[in-house]
Amino acid sequence: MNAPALQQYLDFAYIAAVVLFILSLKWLSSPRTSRWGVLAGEIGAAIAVIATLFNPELIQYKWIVIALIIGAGIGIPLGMVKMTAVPQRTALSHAFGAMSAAIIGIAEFYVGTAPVTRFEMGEIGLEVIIGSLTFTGSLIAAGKLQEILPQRPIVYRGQNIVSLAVLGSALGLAIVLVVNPAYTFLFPFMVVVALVFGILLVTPIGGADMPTVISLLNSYAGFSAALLGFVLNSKVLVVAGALDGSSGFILSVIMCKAMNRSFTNVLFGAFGQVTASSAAAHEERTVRSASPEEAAGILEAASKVVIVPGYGMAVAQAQHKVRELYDSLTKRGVDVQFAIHPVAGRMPGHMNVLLAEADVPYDHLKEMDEINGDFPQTDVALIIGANDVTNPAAKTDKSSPIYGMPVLDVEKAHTTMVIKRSMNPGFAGIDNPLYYMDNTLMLFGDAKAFVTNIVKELSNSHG
Amino acid sequence: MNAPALQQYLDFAYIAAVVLFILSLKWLSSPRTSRWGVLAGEIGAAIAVIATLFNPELIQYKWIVIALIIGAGIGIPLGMVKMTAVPQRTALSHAFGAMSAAIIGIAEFYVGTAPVTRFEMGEIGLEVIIGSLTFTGSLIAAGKLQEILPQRPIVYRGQNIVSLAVLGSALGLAIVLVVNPAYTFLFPFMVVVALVFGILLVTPIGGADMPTVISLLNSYAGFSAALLGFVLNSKVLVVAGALDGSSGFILSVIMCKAMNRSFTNVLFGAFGQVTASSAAAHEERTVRSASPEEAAGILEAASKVVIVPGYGMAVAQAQHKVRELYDSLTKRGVDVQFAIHPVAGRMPGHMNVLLAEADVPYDHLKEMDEINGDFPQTDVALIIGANDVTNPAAKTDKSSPIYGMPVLDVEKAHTTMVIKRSMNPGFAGIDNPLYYMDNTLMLFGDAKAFVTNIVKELSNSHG
Amino acid sequence: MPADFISNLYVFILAGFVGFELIKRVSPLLHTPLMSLTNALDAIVVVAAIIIAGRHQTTLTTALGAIAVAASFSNMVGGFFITDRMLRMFKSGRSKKQ
Amino acid sequence: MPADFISNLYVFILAGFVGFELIKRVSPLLHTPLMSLTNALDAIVVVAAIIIAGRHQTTLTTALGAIAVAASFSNMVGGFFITDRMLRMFKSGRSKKQ
Ligand SMILES: NC(=O)c1ccc[n+]([C@@H]2O[C@H](COP(=O)([O-])OP(=O)(O)OC[C@H]3O[C@@H](n4cnc5c(N)ncnc54)[C@H](OP(=O)(O)O)[C@@H]3O)[C@@H](O)[C@H]2O)c1
Ligand SMILES: NC(=O)c1ccc[n+]([C@@H]2O[C@H](COP(=O)([O-])OP(=O)(O)OC[C@H]3O[C@@H](n4cnc5c(N)ncnc54)[C@H](OP(=O)(O)O)[C@@H]3O)[C@@H](O)[C@H]2O)c1
Repeated sequence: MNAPALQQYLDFAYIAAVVLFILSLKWLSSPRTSRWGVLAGEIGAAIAVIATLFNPELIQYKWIVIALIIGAGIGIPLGMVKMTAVPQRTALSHAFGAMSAAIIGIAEFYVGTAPVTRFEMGEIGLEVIIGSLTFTGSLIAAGKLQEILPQRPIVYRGQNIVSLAVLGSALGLAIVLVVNPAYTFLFPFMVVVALVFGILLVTPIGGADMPTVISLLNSYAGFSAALLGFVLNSKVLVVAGALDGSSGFILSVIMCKAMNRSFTNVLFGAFGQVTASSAAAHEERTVRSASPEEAAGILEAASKVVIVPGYGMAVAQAQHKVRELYDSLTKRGVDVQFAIHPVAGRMPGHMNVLLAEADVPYDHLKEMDEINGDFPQTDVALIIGANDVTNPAAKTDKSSPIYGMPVLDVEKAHTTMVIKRSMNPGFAGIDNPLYYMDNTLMLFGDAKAFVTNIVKELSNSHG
Repeated sequence: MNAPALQQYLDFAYIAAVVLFILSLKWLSSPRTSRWGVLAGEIGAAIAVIATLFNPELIQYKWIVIALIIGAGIGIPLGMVKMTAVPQRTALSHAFGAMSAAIIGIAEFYVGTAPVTRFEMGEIGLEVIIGSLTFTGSLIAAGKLQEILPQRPIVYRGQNIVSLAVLGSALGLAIVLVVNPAYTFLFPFMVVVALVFGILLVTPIGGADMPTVISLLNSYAGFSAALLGFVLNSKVLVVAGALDGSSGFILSVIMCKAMNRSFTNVLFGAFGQVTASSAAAHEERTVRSASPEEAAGILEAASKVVIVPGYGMAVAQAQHKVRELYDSLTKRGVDVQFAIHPVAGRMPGHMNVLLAEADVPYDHLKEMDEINGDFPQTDVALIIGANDVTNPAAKTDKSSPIYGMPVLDVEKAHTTMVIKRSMNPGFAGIDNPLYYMDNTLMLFGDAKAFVTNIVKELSNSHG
Repeated sequence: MPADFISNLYVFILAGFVGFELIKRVSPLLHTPLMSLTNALDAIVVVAAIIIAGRHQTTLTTALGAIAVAASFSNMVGGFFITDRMLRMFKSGRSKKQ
Repeated sequence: MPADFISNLYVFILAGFVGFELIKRVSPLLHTPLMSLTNALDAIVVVAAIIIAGRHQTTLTTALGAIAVAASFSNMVGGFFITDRMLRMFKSGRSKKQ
């Protein structure tokens, strides 16, 4: 691309876009200004796209217009998916983003206006490799989340060695191309090998680890866009890519910390497979269970209730019923708060979005550090489809796979009630000693159905 | 300067320096990491300076070495000044910084390797104007703070119009030079006019407003360095200048907010002159005063004491004696905290530095918002040389010039004791109704002498 | 090494610092919208795709460019759309009473 | 408009954002050291002054360059020195008991 000529015309528009993008992230930080953030991002993107359409290099608009229309036609429905489908939507959009970055790099390789120098070859090679592996990796992740592909980690002996060998060949081909840029016939092989590596990277990872993988892929997608900015000398791409890349990276670090696991363990640990078997070995212990009627009675008598939602609430789509429960308890003067663990659910911020969708005011959603001190003064901790994030073994049992993961101190509440369908373990595949404690009541059933029944009982006793 | 050739050699060193400079500010943010911040800055600066010495453009090192030695010879004593002289040292260093930026711009104008284009002329003109006015302005500020120059605002009728006319002519000359870069003989006039404007800008401002002026000059010095970076195409200067510029700007905004005044009012208000006369008109009211012995008795009986230091403590250099008071009260089991108003003293962070110098642990220095809620449970609020920052009129009296300025709620303490030499007003030149309140005791005397006496009484009663 | 590389490196490093400082302060409440917003911003690669698609060098590059335009523009439209949808749902207790 | 201008503008804007985000988070406790530290960092103009002083074009520019080197290097040395002196004085109650 004739970069300098293009730059001169468009640079001020692109600078405006960059400033708006940064303000967009800045304003997103708090719920009060966050919608302004979206607006700033939209205006910035519109300025950049419109300015580009005036680029004198463009000689044919037909395919651009058609592609924009198709893009909008795909984007709008993808923007309207249900909240529970947001994880797979995100993975899919990483696939799209990485695909375009890779495609642009490939096109640039084949028809760069200047002859490709070694240095440029290195940039393009790296960019296309990262873009390609992110593309296939994100597709696999989306497939696992949508449950088209098997969720369990698919592992075989020596798999890490095979994967590394594949990555090594992709990089090796890139190096050969740098040393001798004339060997252009190697380029397609490099692309294919990188695509294969993306598949090998994500397939062995368990479905439940997908959120961390998505965030990592997010940062790869960002960095490939930034690299593309280096290749095309487009600073707006460099900035947007760096922002996206750091965002994905920070979110994955936050998740790993909240699970007390390392990147290596997530990527190569095949979590959720080996450990699952060990849970069965546990000796039988007694639990106390209760009916919706009893649960309603206990809740009615309480003055402070903390609701702990988890993945099960998302699966059962129980958020609207939970909202009704919140309303009917609040109406009776019960103080109801929500305790949101940072990795409750299957995505950072998952519970917040679902509860916001159901119109629960966000100032009642408390972060773990904020609410943990309140449990001793809490009458009832009502756990709805959460498991690992409430497991006291993380604090006490050094042999537990989740030892050291920060958890919610639900067992300190006067009474703890747990809605879930069975005694089955959660994502980490381990038993939860909470369920055998004296002040714990198990409420067996589907989250949505059980909460509906509690609400019914409450309104009956009220009427 | 042959910028591109130079860049290629030194760019990686400069990039390292930039990263270290950013980390330096990042680590400065908390007292635990702040010394690492200084180290990072030092390493970054050393890398940049050493790399520059390898620049192939350099053909003669003699003057560089002599100048570096002279610079170190000036810098070291300026780094060893007493803490009370820090404000004037800061002003002086802004003068030095702005002077070098202006001088480099001037040298660049006279011997730019490429012929000066209009665009470059515009950059150089603006850079030299800002650098020059910051130079003289900072010198005047330093003179006022060192009390070589009269502290009071020097004003005359129509002064703002004269100043603006001078600034206008400097800019006008710059524009003529842009339109016709061949009129090089105008350049020295532009420099002189800008130097004059710097004097006119600061002379009319009262000595007590110098801190805000220093911060503003700080941001000017930063922006002139950044502009110099544009002229020389040196990104390390652009980054360092932008960091310094935004720092000065933020500090001036913080100060203006804490005084509830606008920039315009600080720059053109000639504060501290008109208002000073109105204070005398106040009718006589009675105050209660006490001796060191009585004060010691009251402090001894207290269980919670909050010390409020102000400008008077700095003037009297009483911080070490205050430390002794803190020690002897703490030894008796009294809980002693310090309440630090954001604009107490004459510089942002002034009180913190003085008390840290005297070895008061910084976790006992509380910001206003943190401690204001504690005053109702405080037995004694001991005010040492502070006045305006404790004035309750700021909260109640709409006609007060400081109405709306956030102040410390000292009047809510059971007993309030005020150490000052007289009933004279403080910086804002207004009376303080606190002194006439029933639970206020005036302790007349020099801060250092009075605190020394209190400490003596305490140790006597102890022995 | 092209001279542009150095200036792009400065931009990358500085933007990385900006991103780091801003994003670590985003409330955990909003981590899901954050992901979709940065996705939408990243879709700005569409501007590069537009150039490729419209420069009309070879049929291959035009086709590749058009695919890239469609893919990234769908991200841009969908990303902003879903982010705004999510954020509209976040209401504080106070604003609801009004 | 020189092409470098645009890339410098990016750098300036991004560095301004970085500075803004970092500095507004500096504890008020440390505002005085902050001023002297940014002073010392700003003294990096010494690198430009060194070039002017050492290029030896005319006696005038060498003299101007040497003055600028001395002035800015004194800021650098003095600024870091006094900042570190001040910061050494800040001790928390806990660290003192050790
Ligand atoms: N949020 C993230 O970003 C993220 C990322 C990666 C990993 N993770 C991991 O995901 C886990 C999240 O913890 P969590 O406590 O939210 O979930 P969890 O530990 O996976 O437990 C979910 C529980 O919900 C129950 N459940 C499932 N469907 C239900 C239904 N329809 N009705 C009622 N209950 C139902 C299940 O028990 P039954 O089968 O007995 O019903 C299960 O024990 C953590 O281990 C975390 O490390 C989270
Ligand atoms: N910190 C900043 O960054 C900054 C910047 C700009 C403006 N200011 C302004 O400065 C003022 C600071 O407030 P402040 O309460 O700290 O100071 P202040 O209001 O200026 O009062 C200082 C008091 O100290 C007393 N004093 C002076 N020398 C003394 C001595 N040797 N021993 C005992 N007392 C002595 C004076 O009373 P006697 O004469 O009776 O002794 C005076 O009333 C505010 O108005 C603020 O707006 C501060």
